[in-house]
Amino acid sequence: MLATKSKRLAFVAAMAALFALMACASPVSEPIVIEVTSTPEPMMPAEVELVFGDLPRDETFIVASQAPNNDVWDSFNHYQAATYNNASGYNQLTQEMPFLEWDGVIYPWLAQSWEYDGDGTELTLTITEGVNWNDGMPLTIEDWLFTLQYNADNADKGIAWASFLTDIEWRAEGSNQIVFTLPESNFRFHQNFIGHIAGAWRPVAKHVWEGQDATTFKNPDAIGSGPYRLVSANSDTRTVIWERRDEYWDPERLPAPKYQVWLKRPEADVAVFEWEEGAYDLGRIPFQLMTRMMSANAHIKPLVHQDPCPRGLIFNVMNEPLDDPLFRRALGLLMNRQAVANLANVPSYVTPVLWPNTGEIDERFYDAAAAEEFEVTTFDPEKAVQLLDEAGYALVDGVRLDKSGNPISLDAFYIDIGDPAWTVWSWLLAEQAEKVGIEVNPRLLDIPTFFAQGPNGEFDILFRWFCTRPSDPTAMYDGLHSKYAMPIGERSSGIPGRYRNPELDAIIDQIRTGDPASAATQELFRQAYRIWAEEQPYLSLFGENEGVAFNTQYWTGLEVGQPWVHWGAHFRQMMVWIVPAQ
Amino acid sequence: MRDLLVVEDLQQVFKGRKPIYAVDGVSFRLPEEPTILNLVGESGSGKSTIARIILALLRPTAGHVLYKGVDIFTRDRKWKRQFRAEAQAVFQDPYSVYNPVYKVERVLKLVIRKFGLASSAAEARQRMEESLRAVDLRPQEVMGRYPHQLSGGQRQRLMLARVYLMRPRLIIADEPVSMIDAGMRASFLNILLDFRDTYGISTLFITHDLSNAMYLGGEIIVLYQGRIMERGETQGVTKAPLHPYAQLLMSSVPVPDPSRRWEEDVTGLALAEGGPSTSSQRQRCLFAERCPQSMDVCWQARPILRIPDGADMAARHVACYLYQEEQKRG
Amino acid sequence: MKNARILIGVVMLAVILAVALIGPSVVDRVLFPDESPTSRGSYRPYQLASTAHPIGTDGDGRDGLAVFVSSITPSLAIGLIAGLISTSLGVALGFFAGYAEGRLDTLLRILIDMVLVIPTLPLLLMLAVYIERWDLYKLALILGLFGWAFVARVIRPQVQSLRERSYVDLARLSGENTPEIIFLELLPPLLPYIVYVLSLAVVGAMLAEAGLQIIGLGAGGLPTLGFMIAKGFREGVIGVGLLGQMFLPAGALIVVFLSLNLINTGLDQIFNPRLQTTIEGR
Amino acid sequence: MVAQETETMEAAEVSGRREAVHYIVRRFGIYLFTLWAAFTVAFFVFRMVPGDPMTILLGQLSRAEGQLDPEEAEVIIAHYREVFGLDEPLYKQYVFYLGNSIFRGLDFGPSFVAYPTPTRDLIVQRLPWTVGIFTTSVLLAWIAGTGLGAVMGWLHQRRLTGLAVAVSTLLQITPVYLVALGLIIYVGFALRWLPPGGPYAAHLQPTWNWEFISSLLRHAILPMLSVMLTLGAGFTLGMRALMISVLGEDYLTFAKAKGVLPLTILKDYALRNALIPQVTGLAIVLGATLNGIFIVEVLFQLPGLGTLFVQAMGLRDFNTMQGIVLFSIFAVLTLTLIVDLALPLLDPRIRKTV
Repeated sequence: MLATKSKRLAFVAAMAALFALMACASPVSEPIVIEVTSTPEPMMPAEVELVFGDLPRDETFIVASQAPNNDVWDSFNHYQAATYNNASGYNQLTQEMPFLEWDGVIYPWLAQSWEYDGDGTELTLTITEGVNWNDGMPLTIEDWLFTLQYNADNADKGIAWASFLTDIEWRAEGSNQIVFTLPESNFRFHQNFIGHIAGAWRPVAKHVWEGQDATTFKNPDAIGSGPYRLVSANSDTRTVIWERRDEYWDPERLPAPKYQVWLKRPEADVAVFEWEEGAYDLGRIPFQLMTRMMSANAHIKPLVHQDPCPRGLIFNVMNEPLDDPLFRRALGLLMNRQAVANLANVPSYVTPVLWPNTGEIDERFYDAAAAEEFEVTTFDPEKAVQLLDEAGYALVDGVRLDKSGNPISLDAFYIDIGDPAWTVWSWLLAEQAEKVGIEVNPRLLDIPTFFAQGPNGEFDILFRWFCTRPSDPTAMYDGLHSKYAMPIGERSSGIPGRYRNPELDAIIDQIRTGDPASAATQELFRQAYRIWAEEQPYLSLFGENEGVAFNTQYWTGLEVGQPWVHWGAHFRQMMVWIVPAQ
Repeated sequence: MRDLLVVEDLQQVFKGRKPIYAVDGVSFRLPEEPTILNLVGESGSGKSTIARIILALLRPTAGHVLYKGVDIFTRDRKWKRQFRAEAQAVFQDPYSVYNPVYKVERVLKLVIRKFGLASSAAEARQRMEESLRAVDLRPQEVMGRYPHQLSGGQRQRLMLARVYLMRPRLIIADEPVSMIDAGMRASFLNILLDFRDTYGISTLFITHDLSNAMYLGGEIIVLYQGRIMERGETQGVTKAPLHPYAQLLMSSVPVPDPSRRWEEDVTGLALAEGGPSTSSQRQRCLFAERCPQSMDVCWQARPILRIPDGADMAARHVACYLYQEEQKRG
Repeated sequence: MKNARILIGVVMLAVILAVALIGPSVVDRVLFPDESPTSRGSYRPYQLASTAHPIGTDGDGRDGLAVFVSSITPSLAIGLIAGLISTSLGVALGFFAGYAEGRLDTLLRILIDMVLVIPTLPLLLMLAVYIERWDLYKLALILGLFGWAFVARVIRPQVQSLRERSYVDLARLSGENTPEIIFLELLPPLLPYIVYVLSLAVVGAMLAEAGLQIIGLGAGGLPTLGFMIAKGFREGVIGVGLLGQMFLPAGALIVVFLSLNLINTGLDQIFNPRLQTTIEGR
Repeated sequence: MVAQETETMEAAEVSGRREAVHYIVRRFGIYLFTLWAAFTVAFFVFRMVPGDPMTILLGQLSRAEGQLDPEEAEVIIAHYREVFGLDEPLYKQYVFYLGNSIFRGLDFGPSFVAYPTPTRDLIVQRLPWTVGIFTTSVLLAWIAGTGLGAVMGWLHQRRLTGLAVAVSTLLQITPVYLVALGLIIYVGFALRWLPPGGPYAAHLQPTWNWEFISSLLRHAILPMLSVMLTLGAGFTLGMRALMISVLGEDYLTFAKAKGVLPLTILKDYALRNALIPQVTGLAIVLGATLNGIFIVEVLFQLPGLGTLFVQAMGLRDFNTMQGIVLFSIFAVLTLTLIVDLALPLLDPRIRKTV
């Protein structure tokens, strides 16, 4: 009995010790906290360590961002495709090339302008002088040349802005010009690294990146050119704090907030209460919640902008009967676009094109007559029935049969990002299709599956957003090129509907190298549009508005109607307008 | 003359981290004429294992069991069915022998159905009642009841009623009286004797309780750690045991009175799990370490079971060097 | 006391079942005689509670109450089908393992323990993604396939202890073959226990389904109570002020669980008071 | 029956030590085998999921960056496929992965959710959160539940106990995520007593000052409470049932009759006998609790393994997913092993039956 008792005691003690050990090992994790310690030479006196709570609220601009799952809070490497730098502020508070926006205006920044020679084989890029890095070091042509070489050297490592340098030569001209020599005439070369909506090519500091592995270097101090420097980053709370640097090279465009705090708020519900208390200044939040926030806090107002990426449907033309343009057009006629647009969080609109526009359709690339003739935005079930009957899709016992006599059944894939319009279209289509005897199965996929099945062509109908460059819808047609019509199961990097059309291929090949400003290229665009409208390999559904919440209690200056989208990398341009509320 | 049951060199080893020799080279036979054979031994001596093997519920590691000259583990289904009808059992625990969800008479109905003992429902009922009465049970008190509603003695006698109903040639009774009241024991044992005399049923009676064996008479086999130590007429063995182990057993039984219970493990030395676990370790007398008269030879080789030297006890066999003159001298 | 438990449980379950079965048609015919309240886009989304929409409308522009009442049946169906699948699998395997001897039994026991110990959530999440074209039955099947280990684990020792009883030997001596022994001798005494395990499995499956939905990786678009809760949480219905769309489905789930639990413990006390401890310890 | 039991006891006595060693070795063998099998299952099962990290990456890029040049996309994909070893045949990936996991200190490869941080570092960084909540809440729930259950079992005829049983039953059947949601909504939003999510206030840095610690504690209360309430209710009811059944045993009646003090009975007889099944119960709930804690983490936005797993799942980050699954299997298996090995110490009777 005694022996058992002592054994028992030993056991209890052992268990207690084990738990104690585990408990001790775990009070708080060691988060990734970056405290910037390296003080560059020409900087201001050593700062007191700042934490969010000590920051004066009226000098701090707080952005509640949302981020996808690969939100990285300790790596500021914009080369890495796997590193998403939008949530930390790194992409917004450091700078890029000259900027060409969707309204066609060039905003000079780190570079001033570019110029092609007469035959499009040489491009001269003029960079801005007197620029410095946010650690105080000067940004010179040496950095630009280093960056170009660095990109080229790492071309096989899958880093961004590398592949466009293949077969290209470059040289410096004086202290502010770089001349690129192209192997053949190309008036679109600059767009590969300058003309992005966001994420254009940007230089890296030679003294930071030299000798570093582009795939694993974390750029822990977030060195780049911009008006802010990194104070701290916390991976637990997903909070990054930035401080304005007053020795910034462009004092005219020095933003007003002394501090910026970027943090991730994954659950909108939680954020609502914090918003109401004035915890944030800018951020995306579902519109239905914004309404509530606005009634609780009068300072909050919505900034509504058009999302530059309209939404549409892709048909897989490898699957019968979607190979038939008439059938595709009939489906288009069954789609009540206006009803879908009305359901979106912020009232959205129906658009006959699938490229970014400023509300007005850019007539230079658009054929209104074709849109009219092929009814690219019309909801007309009766006309759809008529088309189906004419095309030979018989209705037997309320079920419509394809040409081999099988009942038609289509899978319609979509993802849910919390916006009703993204999910409801399929149900509305299914409802209408059922009335004409076609079975459409709406299927909600999780995002990874969606991205896997889409490019592999494993779908009948796919909902997607379509993004292309401003003032240049090339990509909308380029993706339809036959070279992207892979067999099903193989990944297609174009628009994954497996569409083939030699006539369109020929047009695309010409468009790809033509100057979009020239009349000849614009005529080609209109031809391409007509082919698209008649064939409808994908459908245009609607363009969406997006709302971000802006708290005017401490800061104002952001207005609806300003040319930038109020989130993401565009914030870089908007920042200069922000002024203190008092 | 053909024997009813022949057990030949039976061996049962349970494999495990430490092999257990439950039965180790046991041979015996039951003659054609009705007899009672007592299998006695302490717990762990392998007697229940032998019972399960003879009932074909357990396949032995080695050795044979021949029933009427046929190996009971034959593949012949028809023969096996016949064997089931002729060799039956009465188990130790009269409660767990009943499925608690069924009424008790199911044990009777089942055999009637399975072995086609009645051609009509009425006949079945009549035969059931008859068998109940044969074991001194009143049908109206038993039928339609659930097992927990009967007493231990009633339940055990119902088992006998089942046997009566089946009229087997052989009953293997594995500790049938160890869990019933002392008062009921004698009447239970009487029924077994009656079965032998009236219906010609042989009984293999397995017990750790010598007093039961004495009451029943017949032959006796004394088992120790899966081996036979001594064998002979019950009368003779119990009166004058030869093997030291048998002597130890007998000394603990005061009087041959079935109403008194032989205190279990009086020897206080019951060995579990069949003793030494390798066959080489078992090449000796397994009782040696407990034997007051052990000799060197006991530790060196296994004594064979044979008629003791210099004795005129013809029916007696014993596995002990004390009765083997040449060994004793050498 | 015992009967009171069962009574309360049965009444609660009956209420839920009534709402599930009659509710949709009542809502359709009485509240919305002219419309289809669960058709997406029927109304303006996120309307607050009003007489027209007693718990408001959801983000897809459907009537919340109509969505709620029509979500109960799929939830219950998933639980029941998955529970039946996992129970029958688990009972079969538990019997097999309990009846098998030696190595096979050891192997099965290791298998059961292994499956039991693998955190099911990640695997469920993964399967939730893997399955093409979700429907109720597939989800139920998947959940059922994950629940068997627990059932097998509790059934196996029961079978083992039963087969040690002499009545199994006696049945064999009485001429019963193995299937007869399993189905006539071993299964009947365990039936009340199996029913008990079944209801645990039903609750487990409903719980898992809702849990999957709530962390956002459930079966796409399947109209269950879990999906309603998950969708409400994601879209911030509490923030909007649509409390009913969160509390009604959550409450319904709890009521189902509670009623099954009450019936269970009640039945359990009647049939087998000794077994209770082994289960509740879980 | 009696004879059998005697056999068992005797056996345990005789073969004692060697038996124990055998048992431990055998149990450890099973443990290693299970670990390996789970590893293998996890590996192949995850690779069967549709979608691979690369296509997701491309999808994100094309959204964030506008149109992505198809040729550039190919280079990016090829590079990452190589980095993540996705271009190798499956069996090679398996061997490589197994080798790395064992011989290179649990090197699960790079993560994709936080590229280029290695998966191991990521798990190590998130682990304390999960382990912290897990151990603390399980332990507290077990202690509180056992204690409360013992009292409720002891006083099982009191009316107040009936109410407590009803409440516990309600809590026990309520899934942990509903309790969590309820707490978030009611305590977090409606009453606003405690923060409804996050590890600690966003403006703080982890330093050992009172402000930080109090913030940490305030944020920890709700998540831990939700686990403890459901788990603790289970333990309470289990312990109560055990107590009642133990109290009904003959020897307790005997002890009472002999005039042993009630408290002594509680302490020396009832508690001791009820504790063993209660410890076994603890081992059984470990796996399920881990599931629950993953969900709670997601709901409360705690930077633990559960949140990490959901993130990784969203990106098909195989390395991270496998790492987490392996870790949780390892943790649950190891804890079960410890309990299994320790139980015979508590009660020699179990030695034979396990």
